[in-house]
Order: sequence, then C-alpha cells, then structure tokens
Amino acid sequence: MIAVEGLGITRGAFNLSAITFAVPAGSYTILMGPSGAGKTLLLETIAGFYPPSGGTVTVGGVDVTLDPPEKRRIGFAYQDYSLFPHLTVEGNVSFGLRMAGVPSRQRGETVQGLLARFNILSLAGRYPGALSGGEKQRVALARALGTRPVVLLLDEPFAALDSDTRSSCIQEVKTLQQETGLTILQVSHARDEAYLLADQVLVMDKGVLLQSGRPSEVFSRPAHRTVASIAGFENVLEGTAEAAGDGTNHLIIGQGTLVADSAPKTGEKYFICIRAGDIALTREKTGKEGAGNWIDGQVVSVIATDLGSRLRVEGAFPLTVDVSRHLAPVPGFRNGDRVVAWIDPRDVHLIPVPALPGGEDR
Amino acid sequence: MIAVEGLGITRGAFNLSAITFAVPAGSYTILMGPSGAGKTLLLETIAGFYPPSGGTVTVGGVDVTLDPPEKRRIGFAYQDYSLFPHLTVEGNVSFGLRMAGVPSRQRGETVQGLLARFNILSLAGRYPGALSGGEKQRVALARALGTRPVVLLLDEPFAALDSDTRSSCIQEVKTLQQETGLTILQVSHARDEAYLLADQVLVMDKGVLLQSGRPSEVFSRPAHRTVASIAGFENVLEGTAEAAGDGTNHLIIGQGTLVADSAPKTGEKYFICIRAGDIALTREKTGKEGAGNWIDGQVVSVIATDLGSRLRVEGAFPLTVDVSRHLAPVPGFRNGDRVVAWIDPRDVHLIPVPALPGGEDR
Amino acid sequence: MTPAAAPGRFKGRSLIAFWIPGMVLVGIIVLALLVIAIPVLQNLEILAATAADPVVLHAFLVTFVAGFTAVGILALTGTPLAYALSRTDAPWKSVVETLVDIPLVLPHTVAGLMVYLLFMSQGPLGGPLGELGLTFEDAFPGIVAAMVFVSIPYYVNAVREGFGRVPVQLENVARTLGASKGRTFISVTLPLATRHILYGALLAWGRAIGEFAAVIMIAYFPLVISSLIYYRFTTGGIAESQAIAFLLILLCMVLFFVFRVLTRRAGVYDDRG
Amino acid sequence: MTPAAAPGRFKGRSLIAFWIPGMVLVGIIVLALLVIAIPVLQNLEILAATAADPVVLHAFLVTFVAGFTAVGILALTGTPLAYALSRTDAPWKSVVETLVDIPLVLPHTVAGLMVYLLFMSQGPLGGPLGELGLTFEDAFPGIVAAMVFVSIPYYVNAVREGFGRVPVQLENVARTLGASKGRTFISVTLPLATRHILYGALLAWGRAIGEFAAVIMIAYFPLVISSLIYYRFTTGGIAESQAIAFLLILLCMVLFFVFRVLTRRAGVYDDRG
Repeated sequence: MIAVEGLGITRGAFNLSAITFAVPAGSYTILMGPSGAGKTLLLETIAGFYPPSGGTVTVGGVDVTLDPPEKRRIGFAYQDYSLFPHLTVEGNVSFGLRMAGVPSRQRGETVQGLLARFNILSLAGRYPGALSGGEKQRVALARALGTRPVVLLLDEPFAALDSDTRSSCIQEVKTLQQETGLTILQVSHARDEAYLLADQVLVMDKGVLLQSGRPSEVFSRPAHRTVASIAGFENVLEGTAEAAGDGTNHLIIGQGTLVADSAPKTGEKYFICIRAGDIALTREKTGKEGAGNWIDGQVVSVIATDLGSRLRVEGAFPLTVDVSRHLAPVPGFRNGDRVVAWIDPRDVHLIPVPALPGGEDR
Repeated sequence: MIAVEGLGITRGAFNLSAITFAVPAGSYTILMGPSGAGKTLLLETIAGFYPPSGGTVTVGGVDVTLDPPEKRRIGFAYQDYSLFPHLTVEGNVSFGLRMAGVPSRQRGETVQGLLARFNILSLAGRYPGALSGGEKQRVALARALGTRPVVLLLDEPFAALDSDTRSSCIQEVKTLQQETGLTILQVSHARDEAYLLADQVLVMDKGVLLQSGRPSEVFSRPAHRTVASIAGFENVLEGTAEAAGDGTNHLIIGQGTLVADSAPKTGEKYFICIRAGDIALTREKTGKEGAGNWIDGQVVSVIATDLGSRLRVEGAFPLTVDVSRHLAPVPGFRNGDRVVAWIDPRDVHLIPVPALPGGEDR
Repeated sequence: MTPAAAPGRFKGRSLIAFWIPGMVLVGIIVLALLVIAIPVLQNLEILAATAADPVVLHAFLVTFVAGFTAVGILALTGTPLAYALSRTDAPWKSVVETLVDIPLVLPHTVAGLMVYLLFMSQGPLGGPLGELGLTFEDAFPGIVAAMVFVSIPYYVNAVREGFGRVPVQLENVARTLGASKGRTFISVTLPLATRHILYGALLAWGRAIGEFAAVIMIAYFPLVISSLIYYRFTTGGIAESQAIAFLLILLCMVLFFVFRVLTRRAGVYDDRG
Repeated sequence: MTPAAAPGRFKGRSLIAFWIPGMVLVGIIVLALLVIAIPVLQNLEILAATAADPVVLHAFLVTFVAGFTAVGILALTGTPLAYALSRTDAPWKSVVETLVDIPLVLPHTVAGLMVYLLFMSQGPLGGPLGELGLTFEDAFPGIVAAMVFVSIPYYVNAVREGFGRVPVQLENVARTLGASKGRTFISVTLPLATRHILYGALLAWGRAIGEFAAVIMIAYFPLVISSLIYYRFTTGGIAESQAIAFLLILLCMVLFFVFRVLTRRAGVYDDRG
C-alpha cells in the first residue's frame, strides 16, 4: 500500500498543499481533476523526483519521504510510456534487473517470463519506435513489474490511444491488477476509466484534494462544484433553500421551486445538480402528480443523439433533458412545444455553495 | 456554395482520390474520419494551399481549381485559430480589409461592426496571446468574415477547448450560421458536434469518401465498418445470412441467430451493429415473446455508469449492454446472473462485408 | 511542514558531480577575461592614451563601418535565401544547406585565400567589379568582402531558424484573407521573424568585426581592430594591444546592451504592446 | 485527371522570387571552391610535390593530433558542463551560458591575446603548468590550449542541445527502476545524446584545426596547416598554398564522410538495429 500524509510541494506555478490519502494494498485508485490541478506533479512527488516541502510518503509501511526514487519500490509509467528508445523491448524489460545487479542467466529467465506474461515474446528484439501504442503499454508494464514494485503509478496511461486500443488496454490492466493483486494509483481525465477500473476515486483541483470515495458515490454525490463538473452533470443550477410551509424546505431557483430528497437548510445557497438523463418529459401532467417536481416549459432546441435526442427546455429555469427513444416512444418533441418535465427528488443532488464569495470551488 | 468534383491530391504519405461532394449554399457540412484520413489536407486543398493532381473545386459557381488562395473567396480557420500574434485583435480583424485596399475610415467602421457583432469590442487592443480559447475563436471568425467569404472552412475548431467553453462556442457558431446563412464545411472528430451543427455529414478514411447524409441517417445506418466505428456502435459482430424456413432470412453469428428488420441476402456476410443502449435485459422471457430476438446469456462483468450500468453478457455471442436505472428499476444485475437479452429487429443494423478479403473497409 | 522534509536533506537531484569538472572550462574563460581587464585597469594611462590614439580610432571606425556594410549586404541577399530554404522541401535543399555552411567549417586562412583569389584584381569577381571602379586589394571593399564571406552561415542559419518557426498555417490564413505571396511575406512572415533576423544580424556582425585571417589576406590595410591588436602584439606592444582589446570588448558590450534594450520587445506580443 | 489541373499551371507556392537574390551568396561560395580547385587540378605536379613535402606532412600531423587532443579535453570537461547546464533551471544559469559563449563572439586576435596571456610562461596558468614541465609558448601544448579555448562553445552548446532533447521523464523512469543518478546518466542519458556528442566533437574539431590567430599568437611554431597556408601565401607561394588548401579540404571531406558513415546509425533506433 501507499500512504501520503500532509504532502506539500511548490514547483514553478504549481502548489500542492496538505494532500492526505491512502491506497490500500491490492486496490486501484484513480486520481482525477481539471488540467492544471497538479495530478502529474503529485505522482512525481510520490515517486521522489522532487523534494516535498512538507509531509510524508509511506510505501509498504516504510517512510520514503527523503529517499531517492531508486529506493522507493515504486513503478512509474508516463502517458507516453517513456520506453528507452535505444534499448530493444528485451533491453527495456531487463533494465531494472540489470540495475539491481541480477546475474545474466537468472535475469534471462525472469525476462522471458515477463515477456510471456505480457504476450510480447515475439517483440523481444524490436525497438520501441516500431511498436504500436498497445504494445508499448505492455512493454512499459512488463518493465515496471520487473523490479517487483510495491505500488504502480500510472499517468494517464490510456489518453493517447485510439478508442479501440484504449478499451482493450483498459481491460488488460484490469485483468492484470485482479490477477496479481497489484496496488495501482492512476491519473485519468475520463470518467469511464474510473467506473471501469477504480475502487477509489480522488478528485483534486488547484493542488487541493476535494473529494474521495467509490466512483459511483463520488459521481452521483459530488461535494464540490468542480467535482460535479467532472461527474458530468448537465444541469447545475443555483438556488436558495426556503421553508415550504409543510415543515420541509424547498429550493428557490429563479422564478421556480424544486424539492430535493436531502434536507436543505433554510437560507442556505446550493448548487443543484441534475443529470439530463434523469429528467422525464411529457406533454402534460400524469397520474404521478404530487410525487415529485413538475416544471412547465417550452422546448427551445432539439438535437439528435445516438439513442434519442437532447432538448433544451426554458421555463422557470432552463433545463437540458435527454430523451431516449426507449423512454419516450411517443411522437418526438419539436421546437416550440409546451412540455412538462418531471424530476424525481432523489435525482436532485445538492452541493452547499461555499460561504465566502469567490471561494475556491466556485 | 462549394462543390468538389473528382478531386485528387498526393502529398507526402497522404493520397486523396476522386473526392466528390457539394456543400449547398447556407448549409453546414461536417467532415469526419479517423486520424490520418486526410481531412485537413482536403480542406487545405480546397482552400488552394496545394495544387490538386486532378479534379475541380467550384466556389459560388466559379471554378477556382487553379486560382491562388487569395482569389477563392474562402474563409479558413485552423484548430488553433492561427491568429496573427503580432497584431492586436483589431489588427487581426481588419487584416483582410487592409489587404483588399479598403480605405482606412471605411475599414474602421466595418471592423467596429464586426467587433460588436462578435462581442469583442472590449478586446480590440489586446494581443492574441492574452485571449482565452473562446475569445480566440470569436476573433478568428470575425477576421474570416471580414472579407465576406462565400464559404467558411473550419478545421476542428472546438477540439482544443475545455468542455464548458466548447459547448458555448458550438452554440455561438450555430447561432451565427443560422442568422447569417453562412455556408460552412467543418472537420470534426466528435459525433455530438455533427448532431448539434450539421445538415450533412461526410465520412472519409484513407483519402476516400465513404458515406454522406444527414447525421441521424449516417450514424443510425452506417454503410461501412469505419463509419460504424465513428457512429459509436458498441456491438459490431460478424455473421452470415441463412434461410430461416419461414421465407425470411436470419443471421448466423457463432452459435446463435438473430433477426434483422432489413432483408439480408442468403449466403452473404454482414457486420451486425447494435447499440448497447438498444438492448433490453430481463431475468426471463416476457409476454413480448416471438416479437423479436431473445438471447440467453450470463453476465460476466458489471460496471457502473452515470445513469446505470454497462454489462458484458456472454451467450451464443458476446454483447455489451447498457442498462439505465430508469429502464430497469428492478434489483441490479450481478456478475454470474443468468439473463435474457431482447433486441428489436429494427435496432439491428447490417453492413455487407466487402467481398474481397482484406478490402479497404474491413 | 514536518522537520523530516527539510529541503536540505533530499539529494535526489543534485548536479554537483557534473558542475565540478564543468567548471574547469568556465574558470578558464573567466581567467581569460581577467587577464585582459586587470592589467588595463591597473594602468589607466595607457588606456587613456590608446583611446585617444588616432590610429586606434581609425581602426575602430573602419571595422565597425565595414561590419555594418557586410550585415546590410547579408540582409538583402541572405534574408530571401533563408526564407526559400525554410519553405523548400526538395532533396537538393541539403546541397544548398551544405554550401551555406562551408564558410563556417573552413579553416580561416583557407577562407582568406578564397576571398583573395575571388576578389583580387584578376579574380573572377574582383576583375569585373574592378572595371566598375571597385578595388578590393588593400582597400575597404576587400574588408567588407572578407567579412560577408565568413559571416554568411551565421546570418542565414539564424534567420532560417526564425522563418522556420513562423507556422505555415499563418501564411495560409493570410492568403485566404486576400494577401498575395509577397504581401504575406511582408505583413506576416517578416514581422514574426524579427527577433531571429536581429539576432542573426548581431551574430554576423560579431563574426565580421572579429575576422582576422581572411581580412589580412585581401586587405591588411586599412587596419581593422583585429589586425591592429595583432600588429601591436608582434611589435612588442602587449600592454597597448591589451588596452585595445579591452576597449573593443567594452564597446561591444555597450553595443550589445543597447541592442538588447532596443530589441527587447521585438517579436514579443502581449497586452502591454 | 482533368487537363485543367495540370500541375505546371498552379503557381500558388513558387519561391523563385526568393531564390534569385539568395543565389548570390550561394554562387560566391561555389565560385570560392572552384577558384581553389580548378588551378590545382590543372597543375597536378604542384599538388603531388606538395603532398610529398615533409613540411606539409608535419603540419598536417601537428594540426590533426592537436585537434584530437583538444576534442578529448573538451569531452572530459565539456560533457558534464553541458549536462549540468541542460538540467539546471536557476537564474544564474544564464551567466554561465554567457561565459561559455564568449570565445564564440570574441575577435580572433583578442582570443589569441587571452590564450597567450593565460598560458605564457609567466601567465596564471602557464606558470604553474610550466613547473609541471608543460611549455606552451611555441610548443604543441600551446596549440592545443588555443584550440580548446576557441572551441569550447561549439562543443558545449551542441552537447547541451543533445542532453536537452533527452526527456527528463526517461531519467525519472530509470530512477524508479533502480538506477542511481550516475548509472542513469551512463545507461540512459549518454547513449541517447550520442548523436549530438559526436556532432559537437566534429564541430569543435573543425573549429580547432581551422584556428589561425589564437594559434600563431601563442605558438607560431610548430606550424599548423592554417599557419603554413598563410606563410606560403605571404612568401609568394600562392600556387603552393592553393595546393595545401585543396589537400586540407579534400582530407576534411574524406574524414567527414568516414565519420558520417561510421555514425550514421548512432542515435537511430528502429527494427533494423
């Protein structure tokens, strides 16, 4: 496992402060955040490339904060895999063993094993320049695992691959991790990678860790505006909680109101997050009346999508709504149509707006 | 309008051959294709930067095949907008008018009008280095429109923008095009841009035009394997048509069969394309029995997604299935569950496999 | 901040093992500067006398004027050559590039011999130009010719690099905005390469005023600074040649500084413009 | 293909207007080569006699051996300096860079004066080294010293460029694979910069063997090729100095060609390796 406590670092324009988290042994953690959030710098600092300004890094129970990279038992792969271009695939994979002084014969066996494990035996004599993206990734993984690291750090390993290669590489890494029980910390900017791979997601921005948890938790219940944006909520509105008269509170958004399942505090301001696919559209109120939020509006734009259409509805407040052809087999909505949107209170997610104007996650 | 007929060009490793299409006046066409398909080269050849090896380019009814770029009445914007870094925003926008010899006072008025039109009056004295991505795009559009071009060529204009800026820029261009009736030919790699903007989509690969039509047509009925991949079909299987006994033909895929709405020819091979979101999953066959395709299988992986989960189902043939929490409010499926998938024959799309093995669109 | 992470103890990136041998070379250069400057500053009388010596002043004048003339000739001919090279992709381009680099790799006296043979009164260029009234042997034009010859690669390579950094896309866009090839070059390419053009001119000028072998072989007289330093050196006037060298270095430093201030904002575009 | 698009008629990208003025400079260089080669090839007897002249042979030997020695010294001291510069990001780095560039911009006779003052028997370096038995004035070590001094920037800048192109990420990854700083430099950085190191050595060697002013000021004797060409030139032997220059150019071309063949595959990695 790997644990980071109160880690800080200043480097050029970047500034990470008091980063604390742990990646349990055998688990997969994905680190997300907008570009410029400091994700790569955090990985590099954990690997020991830069001196931290404070805090500690523990790898496998050993405090390595002041150790040079070669003493940390960390495997590292950059986005472009950083294979050594002057060494063959075999030379790359055996590099770590050579540095560790493993005798030539023993090294040969281990390397053959690694090449076989990653199905790259036939590439042994090739140079990295002649490999495809997927092959490079396998070589990089074989090389990193050759030294039996305690933890593997991966910096956006799938970002540069075309979509077909990408899915198969993600699958390979997932299988590898499940079979070997590797501990992995990976940077990513794609939500699907987190859903596919991660036991834990960390979201950071501007050098600060904002939220962590299981992917489905973090993405369905973001605690910060930035996290909501990474979680892909199409509708993020701003509103204020007020007493509704029936003892509960509802939210005032522009001219309209909305009921949420969670209990907002009177007078507090909230970001109100609703997914476009969680809103149902009908021509008029149906029997469900009273069971949720009904919002009258007018369709102002309709755009086809793979499975239906995306509508922009203007009413008391604007809404983006995805209509699946499976959900709405009625004749399609058109520009100018009067519609009613229904929103389940359980699908209305609230994030308190930070008290200070211009606070760091607005 | 703009028309390209039999256009060919060889440049380095790229080779476009016999490209023919037209962009009607006032319409919006989006050109898609895998990277390396030759999209940018086609745009550049239309603009007159390189001599074609054959064919003709017609702009607004005039054959401009041999004209230099400055005589073609074409506006052009590269992905990074290519603003002149040594000129202010005003200098950039007035560049075309200066080159056309418009007298200074008259130029000033036109430029003020353009700056106002694109809401960049306040940026007039700034240099491009100090602009955000969205501002750069507005300046590039104002500059290109200053010379009143017959057609605007845009090379991946939204690819370098962050997601929020991107949506607002797409909206701006859409509004501009609707208000002014501009003719636009744009390169894109994102399906949503085609849905949002295009009247016509062209798909090319390896220098050849594969398919064209309305976005919803092209993306729901791809005619080539490459187009199916661009259209985002999660399931692309291979099968052969055989007589079903009831006078119709069905498709043999591995150990299983499938019925499609279109009529496959006996003995022909097909790519069978089905969207993950078009497949319904249940625990056992329901009353709809007989009305479509029922496939027995077992769940081998479940991954959470924004609105539900993506399942991998192994049966007679493997399927990727998206289950929305709105469609399946029953307790979620788990690894190892026996399931039945239902596929509407209308959602099964067929592409004939080219007769020659190793044909160019396999 | 925990004491464990005191920056002083993290030695992951120290380069001291590389700086130590490297400092030998830097040390020699520093010593070389001091060995000129210290004796001169200890004996300011000689410096004052040298600065007032009409022979020295004349040599400075000849050197600098010849240097500027050479750079002017390079600007007129080398700028288009650099642009053509930066925008050509033909296989024979490398032949032209190799030819341009030749004065860079030639031994100085071979270059001098070439300039002499080309520009002497019976030479293939000196002959025809002589009929137009231009004499090169032991004359100002000879100095300029030698300076141009040895500085060609300095100017052309720096400017070509500058043109190479101007994206072809900007030129393409300018064309679609109605600019012809020539106007695109003048309105877009040239302004964006300003910084490299000025830098190339400075490099070429520095190389030109420092040339010794090629200059003395075609025109020992009128004396340029390089020749004067050598002349005083061989005739026992080491202190005087030190003083001249000191003045030359000083003057060049002042000129370079002025140049830097004047061009600091050339080719830099932002909101302060 | 329609006749309308015959390539000959599309003139959108022609560069002829730039090549015409540019060809003036290229023409001068071609003429300069011819003006040496043609007379020599027309009189092969002089060439044969020169090639067999023991004075000429000795000068070649001295020049080439001194050149290789200078490059060896640069490799040992300049390589670590170049690496340290390429991996340092401190504000004082530009001071070191400026110092390294000084021999490049110094007039040749000023460099010669500096080398003389540093390495003469009473000089700050020539004194102590003299006590160790190394004499520089009019001696082989003086030639090497002059050559090292003038070639420093050529070597250091080329090699620094090479190190700069080795991604720090590769070094970082090597560290995580267990390589210490030193082993990372030897196993990763050095092999990846091979091409630039060889190129820097070639540049420095070319600059070293061509130096005239700095060499003659510390050590006119033993004669190097540059000095011999000048000596024959001033003593009326233009035909002989042409022949020596021709031989020198020929020999350098052969050496460069051999070097290119030997290093063609250095720093190029693909499947044919």
